[in-house]
Amino acid sequence: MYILKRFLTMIVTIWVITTLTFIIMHSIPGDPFASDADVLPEEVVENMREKYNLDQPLPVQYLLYLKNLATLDLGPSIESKTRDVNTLIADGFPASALLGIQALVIAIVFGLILGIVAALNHNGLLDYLSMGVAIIGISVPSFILAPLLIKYFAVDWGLLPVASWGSWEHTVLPSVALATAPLAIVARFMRSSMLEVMNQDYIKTADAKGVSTIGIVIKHGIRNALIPVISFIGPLVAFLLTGTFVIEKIFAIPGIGKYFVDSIFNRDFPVILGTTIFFSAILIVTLFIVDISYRLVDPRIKLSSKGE
Amino acid sequence: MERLLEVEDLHVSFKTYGGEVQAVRGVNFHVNKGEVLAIVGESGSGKSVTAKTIMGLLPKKVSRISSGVVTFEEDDLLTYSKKEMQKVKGSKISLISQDPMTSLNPTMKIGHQIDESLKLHTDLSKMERKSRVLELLTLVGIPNVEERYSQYPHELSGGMRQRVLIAVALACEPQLIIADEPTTALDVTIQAQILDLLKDLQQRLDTSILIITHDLGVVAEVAQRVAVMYAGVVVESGSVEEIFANPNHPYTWGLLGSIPKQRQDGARERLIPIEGTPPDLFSPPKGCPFAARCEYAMDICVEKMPDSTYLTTDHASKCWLNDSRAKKPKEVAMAGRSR
Amino acid sequence: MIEQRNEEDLFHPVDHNRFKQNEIVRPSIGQFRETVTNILRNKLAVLGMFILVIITFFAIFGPNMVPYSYSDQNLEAKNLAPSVEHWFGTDALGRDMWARTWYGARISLTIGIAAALIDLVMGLVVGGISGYMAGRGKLGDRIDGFLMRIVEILYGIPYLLVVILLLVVMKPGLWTIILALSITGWVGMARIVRGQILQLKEQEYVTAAQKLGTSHGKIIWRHLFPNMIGIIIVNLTFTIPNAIFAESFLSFIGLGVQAPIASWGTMANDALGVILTGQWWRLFFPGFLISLTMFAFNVFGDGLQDALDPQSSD
Amino acid sequence: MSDSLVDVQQVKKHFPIGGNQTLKAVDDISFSIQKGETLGLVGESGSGKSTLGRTIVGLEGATSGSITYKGKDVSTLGRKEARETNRTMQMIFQDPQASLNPRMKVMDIIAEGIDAHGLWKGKKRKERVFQLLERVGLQADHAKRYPHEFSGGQRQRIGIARALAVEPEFIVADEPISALDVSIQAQIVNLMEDLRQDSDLTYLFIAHDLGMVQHISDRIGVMYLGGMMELADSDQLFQETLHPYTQALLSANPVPDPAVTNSRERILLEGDPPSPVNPPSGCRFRTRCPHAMDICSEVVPEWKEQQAGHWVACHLYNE
Amino acid sequence: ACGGDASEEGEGESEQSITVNAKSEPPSLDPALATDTTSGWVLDHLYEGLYTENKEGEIIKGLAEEVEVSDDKTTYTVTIKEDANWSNGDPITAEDFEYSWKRVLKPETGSSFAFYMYYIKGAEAYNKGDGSVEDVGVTAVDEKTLKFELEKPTGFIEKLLAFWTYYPVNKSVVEENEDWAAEADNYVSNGPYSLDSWDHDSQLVVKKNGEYWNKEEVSMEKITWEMVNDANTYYQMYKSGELDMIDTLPTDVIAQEKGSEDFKITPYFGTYMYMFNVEKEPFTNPKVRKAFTMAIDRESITENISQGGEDPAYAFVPYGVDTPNGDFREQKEAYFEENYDEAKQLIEEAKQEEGWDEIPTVELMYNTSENHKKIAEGVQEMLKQNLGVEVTLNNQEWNTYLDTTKQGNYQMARMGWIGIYVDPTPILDYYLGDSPNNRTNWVSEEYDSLMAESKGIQDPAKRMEKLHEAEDILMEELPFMPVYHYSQNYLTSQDYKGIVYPVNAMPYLQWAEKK
Ligand SMILES: Nc1ncnc2c1ncn2[C@@H]1O[C@H](COP(=O)(O)OP(=O)(O)OP(=O)(O)O)[C@@H](O)[C@H]1O
Ligand SMILES: Nc1ncnc2c1ncn2[C@@H]1O[C@H](COP(=O)(O)OP(=O)(O)OP(=O)(O)O)[C@@H](O)[C@H]1O
Ligand SMILES: [Mg+2]
Ligand SMILES: [Mg+2]
Repeated sequence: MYILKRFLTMIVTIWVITTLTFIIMHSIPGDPFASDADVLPEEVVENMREKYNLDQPLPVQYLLYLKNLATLDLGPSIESKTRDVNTLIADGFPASALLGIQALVIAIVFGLILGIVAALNHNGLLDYLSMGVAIIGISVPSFILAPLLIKYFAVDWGLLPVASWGSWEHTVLPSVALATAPLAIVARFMRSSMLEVMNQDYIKTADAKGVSTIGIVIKHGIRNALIPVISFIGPLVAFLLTGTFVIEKIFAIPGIGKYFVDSIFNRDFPVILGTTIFFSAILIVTLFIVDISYRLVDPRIKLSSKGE
Repeated sequence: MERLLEVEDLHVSFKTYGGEVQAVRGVNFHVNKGEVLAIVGESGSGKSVTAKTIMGLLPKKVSRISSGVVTFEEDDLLTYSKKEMQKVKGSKISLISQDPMTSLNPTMKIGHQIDESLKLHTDLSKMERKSRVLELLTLVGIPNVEERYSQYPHELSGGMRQRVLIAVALACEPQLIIADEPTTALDVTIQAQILDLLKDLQQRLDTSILIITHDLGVVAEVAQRVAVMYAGVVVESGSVEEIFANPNHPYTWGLLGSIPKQRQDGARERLIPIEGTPPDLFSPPKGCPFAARCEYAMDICVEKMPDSTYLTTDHASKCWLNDSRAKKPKEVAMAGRSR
Repeated sequence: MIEQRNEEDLFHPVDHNRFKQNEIVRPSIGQFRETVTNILRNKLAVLGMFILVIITFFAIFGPNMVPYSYSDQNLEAKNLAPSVEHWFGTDALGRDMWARTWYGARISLTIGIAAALIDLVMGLVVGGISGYMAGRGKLGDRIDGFLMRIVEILYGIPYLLVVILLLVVMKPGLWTIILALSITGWVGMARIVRGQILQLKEQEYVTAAQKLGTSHGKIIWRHLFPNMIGIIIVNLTFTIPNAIFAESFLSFIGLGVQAPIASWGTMANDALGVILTGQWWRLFFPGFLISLTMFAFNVFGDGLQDALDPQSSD
Repeated sequence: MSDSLVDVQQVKKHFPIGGNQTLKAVDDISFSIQKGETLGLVGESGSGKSTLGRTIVGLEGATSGSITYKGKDVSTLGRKEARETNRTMQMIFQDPQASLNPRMKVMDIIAEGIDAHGLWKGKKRKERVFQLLERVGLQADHAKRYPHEFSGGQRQRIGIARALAVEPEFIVADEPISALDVSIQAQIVNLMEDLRQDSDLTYLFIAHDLGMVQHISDRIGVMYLGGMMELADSDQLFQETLHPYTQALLSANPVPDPAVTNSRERILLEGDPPSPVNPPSGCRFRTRCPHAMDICSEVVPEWKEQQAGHWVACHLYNE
Repeated sequence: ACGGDASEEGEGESEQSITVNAKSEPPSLDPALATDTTSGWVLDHLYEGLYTENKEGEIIKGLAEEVEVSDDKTTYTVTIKEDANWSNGDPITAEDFEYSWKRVLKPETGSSFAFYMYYIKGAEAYNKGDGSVEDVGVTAVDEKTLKFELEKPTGFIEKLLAFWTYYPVNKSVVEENEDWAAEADNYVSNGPYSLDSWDHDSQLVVKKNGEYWNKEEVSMEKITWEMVNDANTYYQMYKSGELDMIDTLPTDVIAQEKGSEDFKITPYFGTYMYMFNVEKEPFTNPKVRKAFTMAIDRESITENISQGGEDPAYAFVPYGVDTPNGDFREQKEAYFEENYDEAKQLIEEAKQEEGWDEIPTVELMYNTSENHKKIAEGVQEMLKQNLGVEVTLNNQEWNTYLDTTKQGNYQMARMGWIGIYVDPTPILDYYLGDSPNNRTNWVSEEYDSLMAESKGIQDPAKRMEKLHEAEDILMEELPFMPVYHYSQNYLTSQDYKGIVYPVNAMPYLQWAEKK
């Protein structure tokens, strides 16, 4: 019952997002054929419009879209004349998701370690070191970091391929570039909440049991310090899984990240809506999982007054 | 009798924003093997700090142990490395700490919190450990152990949390249990059960117990010896019988005098607390800290801290009244008790 | 030390009035002053503040310290390495990087700080209410649900689309950028704050405060926020560089400050090619200053966290 | 019952615990507290004393039943009234450590209620806090410190001062003195006594120390496994103990005299306390009762006034 | 000099293969639907039309064996080569052509480039929904004979027949599977190459087509198109040997690559310009337009800012159009010279004429790109220095920008125009009064009629004359100012020779050879 209710809410939320996106999309200037229309006679453009239902009044277009959406058909792409939106996403999602997952694993594992080490060395050398890493990770954005990685690891030292897709080696640099900023953020969050947690009485209890510092951190510290990290990772999962424009562009990765941006610049309406819906669905599900995991992490947390 | 733990001249202070708090100012006492020593005393007199110091649990950044020796099995615990200390903690010495709610990890099932010590210090298998945990829970009087095993601390009542902490401490059958107010949150039947349990451990395994409590009933029930603390110092110590029958220090008189008397016939008597407040530990007086509240204080008390006087081999007290030059406190003592 | 002989005289009952006067009154210091002194005692925090002051100083006076303006071009002197003439070198149009960098600092710092304020206000309010209301009766659940759905919607609608819409209805410029940043900039903070509040509000001291009649707002403000100050500070320190780079993206759409004025973000963005050609100064100076600002805020934030934590003095 | 300040009618508090089960922490309890009275509450640890107290002051919503305060059902009060009622009913929490915000100074902790209700401002507020501190045996100087810088007993006293600060009329004191040394206990108990006399305060006093409870209470209630077993005038309860559970409880009371300790006889209760999730049928105490009869497992004993002012729920007295 | 060891793919030394960069996924490999140069590049290697281009850039017969033209130059009868087959072995028939062309024109197909077929009789009416398919003048006479009629004689029809919209598709394959062009599996082509594999958004491989009638001429066995969009990245890939040829280098590296043997610049048939809105002050006054045009230093812009080897532009039509009398542009290179004093003079005159105290403020718009921005900044500074006019800049994202300029909400705006084939007509058509591209509000009846006249002239020399006349008018009125003619730059590994770089298309690779 609860799950069903949540599910319905999700559908409604996605519908709101779709509707708002639809409205905004049609209120900005430019249309999919604008750049071509320079050379095209009006009638040709009309043919095209008809093909994509763009000749209909907006409410009709909207209803037609919702009708297709109900069957999970996201419609044709205007830009890619031969692949429809479902295919675009199906083709690109695996690459984006693979990179996203790798980056997530790197970010979470190393971020947590870095944060914990820093907290345990509060105001010590390792703390400063980890802060340095974090600062570089956050203030050097991926569009600068990625070319640097390419220059050194691929061109100068020849360790890895520059770009493109295919083998495992191709995923290394983009995953690292993608992971750096979240890694730094996870580390900083972890450090901060770990410092808080390590002051608590139950840490002393564990200490009194003779648990080693590492044991205390792993068994008692991490879980209690995890909430901010989880809050942060939730949306991040959605963003990383659905690809990142900058990274995919720089490393020539056949993911779906670029469609989020290109579709808008091209006014490719079906792709705009399709990617938005796809992303929102993933996002809403991850945020739901985040809410559930709050409870799993800290059983005291009550999310609704029903007690569950 | 073999000495298991001896604390000598312990000084502990805390840095705070307003200055340095001298929480423990030269504490001396010892615990023999198989003996129960009760520490009683003023709230804030440094009992918990002393306990934490023995366990090495003081907050490192703000506290300072300026001097003292804590001998356990002939070694000074204060010189132990972190690693060495970890071996001792939980297995040879364990602590039941004072705040039951905050001392349990809110995100860990209580069964696992008890299990943790076993996992660390014994080679029992998973199944054996679980049955041992259930046994411990039963032992401390928690019913429905199977259900409770996988509950979280916030789902337990205050007394149950307290008992979980006791179970944690008992898990590895340590040689020394430091119990910081273990029964304050318990009803008297459970309290009796816990006290029986402690006594049983003491007799069966020759466990020594350092129990900190306010409940003089509990002291009477379990302890062989008592140390009375005031403002960071042990002012009087001795066997239970001696202390209850022959209290020497005016503070001890005050304590004993504050207990409500069994009411006779509905007449509600006022309790008799000790007047005044304990000294400010930022700048403790150079003389006897109790002087300001002591009815029998003399000028010397303000000037100089008295040394211990041994009334019997085992009964020591720090009070100028015991000095031959002071007015004999015989009737004074009576006055203290009967007022 | 009192000599033995004198001691004899001291065995007389003491006059209890003697103790009355002895009450020592330590100077009472206000909470604010205490925090300030705590911060000042924290070397890192002071270092952070010092760096920020220096950067601000140069942002104000830097552009006027050289005889070139940020827009003066000299195509003959393009891409020069740093020298006595041009302290930070010149860019591809032969403009003085020193003047440009410090002029850009004004924009980037303004935007960074504005974004942080938005984050703080919106994030704390929305996250605070949402987290606090969750589980507080039917109405509470509704409020939490409603706010979180808004957050989801803001995450879900493509930001780029919204920004293009803004481009149509607003004139480009600083205020437009700040508006653009405030549309969604705070949602991350709100989620983080909510998560923390969900955890913290189950503490007994919150119950106690409620019992005392403290208003919900005050509970959030005085009990919950102070106990998550570390996380809030950390999150703020990310907001600043994010906003600085977001501004360069907005400039790309056409919302940003107009050329030839350049912010740090746009300068770094435009100078990417130098990774291939080695005119490092074009990327290094804006990039380094972003990092340095970030460093200063982080160090300051850490110091602040320490200073505000009563359990970790020094 | 004209003078009753708090009237508790058939109150239940059940906690949902996983798997569609509920834990019956408080199960159908009725009693009332007179104005100016101190009602002691004792009972087995986990029997629901804290939960009952928290439910009465409104920290937990009752699952069913009604609580009437000054003749009005608290659940039907308007906003303003509810707020005022809220202030006049205060709680001293069982766990001093957890109930103090680690980031607030003692001054602000104690003044919290004062601020919330705008009772005093500026210098007056400060003085009030100092005065409260002194009343609970602390020093004005302590106002500047943070909770973690105190000992357990000192923290407990801060909690007491905080509750007193808003000038309540009714206080649920959940083990307010167990963490204090006997001398301070005496001081606090005297303080509570004085307040009762001066300002007509009413207490629900939860404690384990029977000596203290007897000393301070006019009447005492005894709880077992979520239910009220016996309620009587405090001297009467000690002298004419009716319920077998109460008898066992009283016999376990330690006496602060090593000479007595070893000579006294205790009634040992057999077996484990049952689970509050599935309490025994009939009388909830029957599984451990030395006098259990057949009827005990079938019929829930009626809660009735056995003698004037002496209530008990036991089949032994049902003829 | 650098690059060139693509050996990591483990291919045999001798294999004739080349890896180049398409930059992005070709939006469509269906000749009827493709509208962009990326798709065109691949299609040009996969297909051949009736006509085709040779190494020298001349239009020669492709699939056509024989072409018969009626006297009125409107009816063409084409015999298709006997040995011309599809890559799946089917013969290429006249019916395929008829089917393909009518498919392009069919309104439901939604082909954007259908208008390139409007020269065929009845095509426009059919495509616009006013006529029927039966009236379209294309018929398959027999299996190998195709007949088509034109609306009117068209001078450059052979060029058009070589263009991808006129490529045939395999009727049976297309009818069988609507999505035939979406994946490599079902794809059938008729040119030098057949599609081997296609990883969308990543890589596209073509292999030599064994069924191609002219396969002996094809030396390159395999072409791989990577799809790397980021200029810095593909440059790096070239440097590390992952790509053998790249075009459009990052501006920053051009200076350092200029000396290299790998570097090559070819002219590109287009012009970079700033449009003036002649209905917005101050550009209502022709003198102001002229003054602005004269006040910027085009040499300096191409040398120092764009740096891609572009030609400064003093006229509209770019270099590269062959006429009977040589290059169209070289016949008349410059319509004005840069003269700052004269420009200032003109401004003064304009002020007087219009009664302005100061020149109204001018905002220069450009669509966002690093290069446009730099040039705009340069122009801004030059106008300030040379003309004393303060100009502010404003940039917008491309689609918004198109809309804004279309609405005429601008004073001065950047634009670039590339001829779809090498002829002055597609360039000059830009400023026709009814051209959707003409956003300047400048309309000249004279210009329009000259352009219309030119289209009917069969004699090339005379036609060019008319076009020159038209350009004269345009450059006199100056509704825009030219900045430079585009160029295309390449880095090509020294391992390859025989790559052909046409003027307005991407390089032809089939004749390339690897050393
Ligand atoms: N972290 C600290 N910072 C500053 N002062 C502290 C700190 N911990 C304890 N103190 C002070 O040290 C003194 C002794 O505290 P301790 O906890 O040992 O008292 P206690 O004897 O256990 O009292 P209680 O019976 O009330 O628990 C107290 O005055 C307390 O204020
Ligand atoms: N939040 C909760 N969730 C589930 N069960 C709870 C919760 N709070 C209390 N309980 C259960 O309710 C019962 C009564 O608890 P309560 O705290 O009222 O006991 P108590 O009488 O105050 O005991 P003590 O004297 O030990 O404090 C216990 O069984 C406890 O486990
Ligand atoms: Mg203590
Ligand atoms: Mg309780």
